[in-house]
Amino acid sequence: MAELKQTQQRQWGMVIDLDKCTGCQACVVACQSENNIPINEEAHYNQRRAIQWIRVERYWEGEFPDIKARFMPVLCQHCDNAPCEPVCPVYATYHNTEGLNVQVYNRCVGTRFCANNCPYHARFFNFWEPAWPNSLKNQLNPDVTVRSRGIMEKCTFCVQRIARVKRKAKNEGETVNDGDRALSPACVNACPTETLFFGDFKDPNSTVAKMKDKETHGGRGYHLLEEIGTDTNVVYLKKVDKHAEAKEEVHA
Amino acid sequence: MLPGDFQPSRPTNKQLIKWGILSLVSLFFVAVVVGVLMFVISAWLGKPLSVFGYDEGPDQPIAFPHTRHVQELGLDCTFCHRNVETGAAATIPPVGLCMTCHAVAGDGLAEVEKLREVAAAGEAIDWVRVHRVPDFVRFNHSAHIIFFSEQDNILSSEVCAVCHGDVGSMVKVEQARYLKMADCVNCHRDNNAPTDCVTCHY
Amino acid sequence: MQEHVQLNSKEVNDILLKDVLGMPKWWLPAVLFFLVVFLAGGAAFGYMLNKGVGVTGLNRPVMWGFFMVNFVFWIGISHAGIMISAILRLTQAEWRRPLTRAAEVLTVFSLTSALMAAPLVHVGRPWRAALWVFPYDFERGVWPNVRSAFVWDPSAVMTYLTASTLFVIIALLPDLAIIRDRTTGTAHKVYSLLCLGWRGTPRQWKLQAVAGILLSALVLPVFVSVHSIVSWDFAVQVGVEGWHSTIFAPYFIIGAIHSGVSAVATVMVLMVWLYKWQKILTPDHLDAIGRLLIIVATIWFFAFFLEWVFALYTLEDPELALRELQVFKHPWMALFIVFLITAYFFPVPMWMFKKVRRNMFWMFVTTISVNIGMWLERFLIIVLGLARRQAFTFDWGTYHPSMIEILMVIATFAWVMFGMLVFAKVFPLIPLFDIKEGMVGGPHKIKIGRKEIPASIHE
Amino acid sequence: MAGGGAGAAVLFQACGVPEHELFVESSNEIPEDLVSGLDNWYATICRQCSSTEGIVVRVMEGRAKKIEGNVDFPINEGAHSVRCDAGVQALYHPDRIAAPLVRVGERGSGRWEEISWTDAMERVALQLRNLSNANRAVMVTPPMRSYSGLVADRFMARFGGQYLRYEPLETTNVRRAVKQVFGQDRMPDFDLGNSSFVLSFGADFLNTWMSPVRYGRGYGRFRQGDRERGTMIHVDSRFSMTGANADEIVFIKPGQEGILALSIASVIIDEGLGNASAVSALTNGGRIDMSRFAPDRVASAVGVDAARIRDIAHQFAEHGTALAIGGGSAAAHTNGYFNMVAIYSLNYLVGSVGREGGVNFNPASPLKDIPTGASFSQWRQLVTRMRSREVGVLMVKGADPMYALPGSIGFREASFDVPFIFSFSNSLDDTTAMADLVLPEHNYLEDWDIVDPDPGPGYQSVGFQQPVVRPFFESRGQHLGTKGFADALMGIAGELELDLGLPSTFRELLQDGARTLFNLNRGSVRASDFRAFWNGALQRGGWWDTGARGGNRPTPPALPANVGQAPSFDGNGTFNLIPFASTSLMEGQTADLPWLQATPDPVSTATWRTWVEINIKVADDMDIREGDVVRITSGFGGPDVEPGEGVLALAYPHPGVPPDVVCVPLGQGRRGSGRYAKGRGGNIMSILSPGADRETGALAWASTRVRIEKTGDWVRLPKAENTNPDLATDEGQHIVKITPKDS
Repeated sequence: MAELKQTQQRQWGMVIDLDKCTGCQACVVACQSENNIPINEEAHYNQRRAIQWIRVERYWEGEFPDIKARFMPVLCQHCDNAPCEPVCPVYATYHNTEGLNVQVYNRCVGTRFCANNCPYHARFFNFWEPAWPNSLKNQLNPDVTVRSRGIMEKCTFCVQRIARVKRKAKNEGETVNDGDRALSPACVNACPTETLFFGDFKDPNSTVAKMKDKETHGGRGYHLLEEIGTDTNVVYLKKVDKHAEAKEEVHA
Repeated sequence: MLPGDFQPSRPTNKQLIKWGILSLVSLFFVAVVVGVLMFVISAWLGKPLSVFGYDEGPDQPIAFPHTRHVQELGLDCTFCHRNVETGAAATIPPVGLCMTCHAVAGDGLAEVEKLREVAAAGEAIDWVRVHRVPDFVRFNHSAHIIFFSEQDNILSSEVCAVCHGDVGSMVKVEQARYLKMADCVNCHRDNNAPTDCVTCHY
Repeated sequence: MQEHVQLNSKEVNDILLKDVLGMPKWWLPAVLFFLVVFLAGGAAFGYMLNKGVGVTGLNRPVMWGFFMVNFVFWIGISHAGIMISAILRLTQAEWRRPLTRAAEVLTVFSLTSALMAAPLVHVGRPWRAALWVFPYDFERGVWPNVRSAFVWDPSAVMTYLTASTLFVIIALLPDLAIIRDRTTGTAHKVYSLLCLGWRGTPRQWKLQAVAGILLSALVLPVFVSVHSIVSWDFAVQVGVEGWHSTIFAPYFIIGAIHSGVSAVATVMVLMVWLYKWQKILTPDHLDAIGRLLIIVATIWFFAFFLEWVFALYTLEDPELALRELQVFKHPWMALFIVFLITAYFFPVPMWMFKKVRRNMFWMFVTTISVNIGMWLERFLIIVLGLARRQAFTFDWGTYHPSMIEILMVIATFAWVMFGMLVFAKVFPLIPLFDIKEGMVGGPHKIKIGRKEIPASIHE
Repeated sequence: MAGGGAGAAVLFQACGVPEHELFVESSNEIPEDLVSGLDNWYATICRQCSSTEGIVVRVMEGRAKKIEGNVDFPINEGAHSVRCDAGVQALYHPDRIAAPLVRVGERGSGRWEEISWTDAMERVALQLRNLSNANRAVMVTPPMRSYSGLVADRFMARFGGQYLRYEPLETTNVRRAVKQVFGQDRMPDFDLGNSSFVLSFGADFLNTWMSPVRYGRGYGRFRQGDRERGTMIHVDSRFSMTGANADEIVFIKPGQEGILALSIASVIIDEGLGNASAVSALTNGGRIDMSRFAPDRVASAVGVDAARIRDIAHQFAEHGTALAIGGGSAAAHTNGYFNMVAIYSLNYLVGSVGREGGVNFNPASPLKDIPTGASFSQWRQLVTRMRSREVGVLMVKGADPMYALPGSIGFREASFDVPFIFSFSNSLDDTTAMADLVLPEHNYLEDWDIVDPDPGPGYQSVGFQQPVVRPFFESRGQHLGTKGFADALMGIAGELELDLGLPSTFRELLQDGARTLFNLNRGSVRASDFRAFWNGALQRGGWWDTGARGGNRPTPPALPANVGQAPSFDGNGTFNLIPFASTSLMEGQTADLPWLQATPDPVSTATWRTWVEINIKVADDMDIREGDVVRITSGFGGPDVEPGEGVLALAYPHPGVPPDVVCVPLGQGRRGSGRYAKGRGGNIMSILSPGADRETGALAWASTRVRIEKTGDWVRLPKAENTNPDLATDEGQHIVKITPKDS
C-alpha cells in the first residue's frame, strides 16, 4: 500500500468539520439524488436496510437538562488499508490509483463479506430490487449504474463527477481544478454550513491538503477509528465544546 | 467373497448391434448438445457464429443505406452523428436532420417516402439498436475519438471504423467487433489507456 | 472386545445386507418425509431467488446469519469422516471399523449441505457465484482475489468433498461386489458397473488397502486446512473485533471434531435402532467413542476458554461489549447458557460414567445435545460478533431469522437424513469387508497400564 | 449474445429470476440514446419551501436530473436545503395531476373526470361571473412575494373578492414584532457569520425557520470562520435541532421566552451593561419598571435559575457582537407577539441593530409592484362566512388549509357550504380533494416567475425562475396537461374580460419587471441592451445589488406597557404540546415526496411516521416504550376528529425533551397527496386549541395542553438509528471527538 500511495497521482479525500455540522440531512438527500440510491421505504428502515451512502449519526451525551446531541456525517472513508478490499473473493472492490476505494457493481456477487468487515458500516447491500414508479425514473442519473438487488454499494466520492471533470480537462487540455464544483461530490456542494471539503491530498496547494496538514498536527484533525490502522482518506475535525472536559489524548 | 465369482461373457452379435446403434444415437445426441453449447458459449463470449444469419445486422424500420450516404455522397460520419466528438453518445440524428436533405432529395424512393411520413406525423423513428454495451458500462465516445484522432493524426470520422468497422460499406449495419470486456481491455492495454475498473464501471 | 459376538461371514452378510436387498417398512415414508422437507427448503430457496436476499432476516450490520451458521456447522460435522476413518485408521484404532463408512457418508452429505448453504444460497446473486467459485474469467484479466478467505473456502471444501467421496468409493468396492453377486437383473448390472470389476484378487485387495492408507494420509492436511480456512472467514476480519482472534483455526477444528464425532455417535445409535445392528455396533464402540469425546470435548473447551482469555485479557471495549452481549443480554444470555450446558457441562460429566457411555439412549441424548450446543456456538460467534455493541452504537443492530431461513436450515438437516437413508438403502452403511477383516485378525487386546484396550491389526 | 442471453434466460426463468437481471442488470428503462446526451445546468429558483433559494438544475435530454445550489445566488451561496433536491421528484411524481379534473362523485369522494383546459376555464369563469357579489369569491394562496403573487393580488383586487394568504405555522407575530421593534415591513437579515454571540429563542433557524440555508451559511462561519468561534445559547421548551447545535440549551417553560428576555434586559439595565440611550428609549425613559423582571422574581415562573439568567445576560452583553433571534414556538403562544417584541428589543441593548454581525435590514424590493402581503389570520371569520353561505367560490393555490388549520376551526366542514371550490394544484392534497375542479399547475421547474426573496440577504435581490424543462405533460396536448398558475389566472381574467392592468401574457409581465431592473443599470447584471440583460439574469438565476443595503438604523421604540404577559393554555391534559415543522416535510407541503418522507429527522432520526417526543423518564414512568401507539387528546377536534379520538402517534422516548412537554412533527396524517403521503401518521394540527395571540390574533399553535395515553398497540418506529432500546451514546468519544478549545 505504501508504494502504491507514493506512486499514485492523486489522493482524493475529504475533510469534515464536525464543529460546523448541524445534522440538517441536506447531504443525505443530495447523495440520494445524485447516485440513484433506491427510495428508502418505511419497511427498509424497520428492517435496518435503508441505504444512505452518507448518513448523519447522532449521539447523545449527558442527561436532561444537561443533554447534548452530537452530529456526525459518516461515509465511506476510502481507507488506504481498507479491510473490505482483501476479503472480496471476486475483486469487486479494490483500491484504484487515485486513492479511491472502488466498488464494481457488475462484478459483485453479494457475499457481504466486505460489509461485515467495514468498521465504519459504510457499505450497503441491496436486499431488494430497487423500485421506482416509472415516472420517477426520469430523474435517474444516467451517469451512475442503477444497482439491482444482491449488490453491495457505497459512497464513491461521486466518481462519475471526477471522471467527467477529468475527461473534460483531458479533452480540452486543462488541469483538474481543486475548487471545481463539478468535481465535488453532491454532498459537499449541498452542505449549507460548509462542513464538508473535498479535494486531492496529493496536491499540496489544495484546500483539503492544507487543512489536513494544519489540523492533524496539533489541531483538531483526527481519523475515525484510527486505532484500527485503516489509514482513511477522510479527516474529521473535532467538535469544539468549551464546556467539555479536556480528554487525555492517548497516542499509541 | 470368493475369487472367481465374476465370469465375463462374450457379447453376442445381436448385443453388439444393439450396442452399436445405441452408441451411434448417443454420439449424435452428444454432437447436438455440443453444437448448441458451442453456439451459446460463442454467443456469450463474442458474436454468435455466422450460421442461420445470426451474425447479420437487424432490419431497421427504414432501410437506411450507409453505402449510399457515405460512399456515394461522401458524407462524414460526424455530419449525422454530431455529438460524437463532444459527448458520451454518438447520437442518432433526429428526423429533422434527415429532412434537411430529404425534403427535396430522394423523391420516389419508398424508404424516403416512409421517412417523410414519419416526419410529417412528427414522430421519431424506432431504430433498432446494433451496438450495445450493458448499462453498467460507461462508454464515452468523445474520449476515444479524441485519443485516436490525436494519436494517429486522423480525422474524427476515420476513428469510428476502429470499433464499428467500415460502416460506410455496409448496406445493413452489423456489429463488427465483439465489444466484450476482453475486447475493451485488450485495446486499452495496447494503447496504454487506463485499465482501472472505475474507468468504465461506476 | 469383551462383548463382541463372534459372527461368521455369512451372518455378517445377512445382517448388513438385509436392508440393502430388502426394504424396511418405515424406510419409504421416512425418505419421503425428508424429501418433502428438503423440497420445502428448495421452494424457500426458489422464493428467495425470486425476491432477493431481502426475505431473510439479515440487515445492517448483521450481514451473515443462519446460512453462515449452518455452513460452519455442516463443515464441522463433516470432520467426523476423516477423524474416524483417517486418523483412527492411521492410529490403528480397532473399534473404528463399523463406523468408518457411516462417518464418511455423513461427511459427504454434510459437505454438500455446507456447499448449499454458503456459496449458493447466501450470496446476493447466486447465478454469478461461478465467478467466485471457478476462476473461469481468463479473458478480462480479472482473477478471483486470492487474498480472500472466501476464495479458499470453496476450493478447500471441494477438495475435501472429492477426497471423502473417493474414500467412500474405495471402501465400497469389495462390498459392491458382494451385492452384485446377490442381485439379479438391472440391479445386478448397475452394481457390476459400480464395483469396477472387483474380483477380490490379492492384487486388488492390496491396491485397495494402499489407496485407503494413502488417502488417509493425504487427506489429513485437507482436514486441518478446511476448517482453518473456514475460521479465516472470520478471523481475518479486523472490522469485527470478536472474530479477530488467532485462536480461531485450532478452536474451529477441535470444535468441528467435537460436533462431528458426536454426530457419528448419534448416527451409530440410530443405526442400531433402525437397522437392529446391535450385534455389530456394540456398546464397546459407544464406549470408545465416548472416551474419545471426553478428550475432544475437553480440548475444545480449553480452546473456548483460551478464546475468552484472549478476548478479555486486552480489556478492549469492543471485545468486552461482545462478551457482555453474549453473557448478560437477553435473549443471548439464555442461548449462551444453553450452549454451555449442552456442548460441555451436560454431556462430558455424563460420559464419565461407563454406564452412560455404554447406554444407547443416553449416548444418543448426550451427542445430540453436543450438536445443539455446537450449532448455538456458531450462532453466538457469527451473529453476535456482528450484532455486538460497537463504537458506532448508532448503527447497532440485531437479528431475527425469517421463516425462509429457518426452513432452509431445516432442509439441510432433512437433506443429510435423506441422503444417509437413501445411501443405506443402496449400499451397506457398515463396511462388510472391514468387519470381516477385523474378524480375521480376531479381537486383539493390549495392555496399557492396568487397562486392556482393543488393539489394532496390521493391514 | 442473443443466444447466450436466451439460453440463460430460459435456464433462470424456471427459477424465477427476472430476465432483465441477466441481461442489463438495471431497471433503468430509459433508452440509452436519450440518456447519454450532453447535460446542461440551468439556473432557477427553488419553490419547495418558503425561503427563496437559487438553484441550478442539471438537464439531460429534456429531463431534470439533479438540483444543486446556485453559487452566485446571495441567499444560499451554492448550498441548499434537504427539500431542494427533491424538487425533481415533485416534477416526476407518479401521482401528479396530468389534466384538469372535474369532480363527478360526492364532494371529497375522490372520483374525477378529465376535462379540457378550455372547458375548465369556462367553468371557472362561469362560476365567477354568476356570483351575486364579487365579494363572495375568496382566494387562498401561500404568501407569494413574486409576480405570480402580483397576478393573484391584482386579480382579486380587480375582481373584488377576498385574498387570503395562508401559512400553516404562522409568522405573523414575528413580522408584527419586527414592524413594532424595527419599523420594518420585511424580515431583517441576521448576520450570523459575523456575530460572536447568538441568543435564540424558540426559532429552529438552522432547520426550518425562515431561511435555514442562509442561516446555515452564516452558522458555518460563526463556528469556524476567520474570526473567533462564536457562542450560541438557545432558549427553547423543546430539544430542537438548532438547540442541539447550540453551546448551551436553556430549557424554559413554554411561553415564558419574553419574560426571560425581559429578565435578561433587566440585568443588563441594572448592571449598566447596555447601551444607555437604548435603555432609556426602551424603558420609555425609565417609566417602564424593569425591576419586576429581575431574575430572582421571575426565575421560578420561567423555570430558569436566576444565576443562569444573569450569566446569560452577561455573556450576551459582554461579547463583541451579540444577536437575539426569536420565533418558532416562542411566537406561537397567546403572548407570542409580546415575546417577540421583548426578544428583538434585546438587540438594541447591545447595539447590534444595523451593524455587522447583528440585525441588518432588507431594503424595499426594486420591483415595487411585487406584493408584500404576509400571512393573514382571519380564518375564523372566513369559516363563519362559509357557514352562512357568504362564500360562493373558493379558489386555492398551493395552500392546504384543510390539512393544517386546527380542526376546531372547522374549515373543512364549512367547505361543504361553499358551492364551488377550485384548486390550482399538482397533487390531490387534502384541500384539492374537496374541490369541484382541479387545475393542474406547472411544477416550478416548468414555469416562469420573478421572486423577491424574503427574508433577503440584506441588500436588494431578485430571483429569476425559468422553466428548465418543457412541461412533463406536454405530450398530452394543449387541451390537457398542466398550465402555469399565473397564465391560467390571466386566462380566466380574459374570459371574465377583467382588466388586470398587466401585459397580456405572464412572460411579458416578467419582462416588464426585468426591464425595471435593466433600467436601474446597477447590480450584478448590467447589459447594454435588454435582451442581453434578460439572458444574463436568467443565466445567473437573478439580479442583486450588494450596494443597495437597508436604510437607516431605526431608533428603539419603547416596549409596550403591557409587555411581559403570561401565556395561557387550553386543553384537557398536563403536557404542553409543541408541534414543530419537520426537517424534510416542513408543515406538510412536501409530504408527497418519497425522498423527504425517507429523510430522517436530525434529532430523533425517525422517518415516514408521526412520532411524539416524550421525555424518556416520563415515558418510563408511564410505561411507554418506543413504538407504542399513543393517543394524544386535547379536548379539541374538528368534525373529522372527535375530541376523544385525538391523534395517534408512535412514542419516541426522547432524552432531551422537558418532562412537561411533548413534541409532534407536522407533515403527516394527510388524506391525499399521493401514494407516499396518503393515510400515513397523524395530523397534530387537527387537535390544536383554537387559541390565538391576544394582540395579533395569530394562531397560537403552541398553546395546547394534551393528554397522552397508551392504546396498547405497538408499531416499529422507522428510524435511521439502531432499533435497540439503548440510546446511541459515544461514551469514550471514539466516534465524535470533542475538544474544549478551538485551535
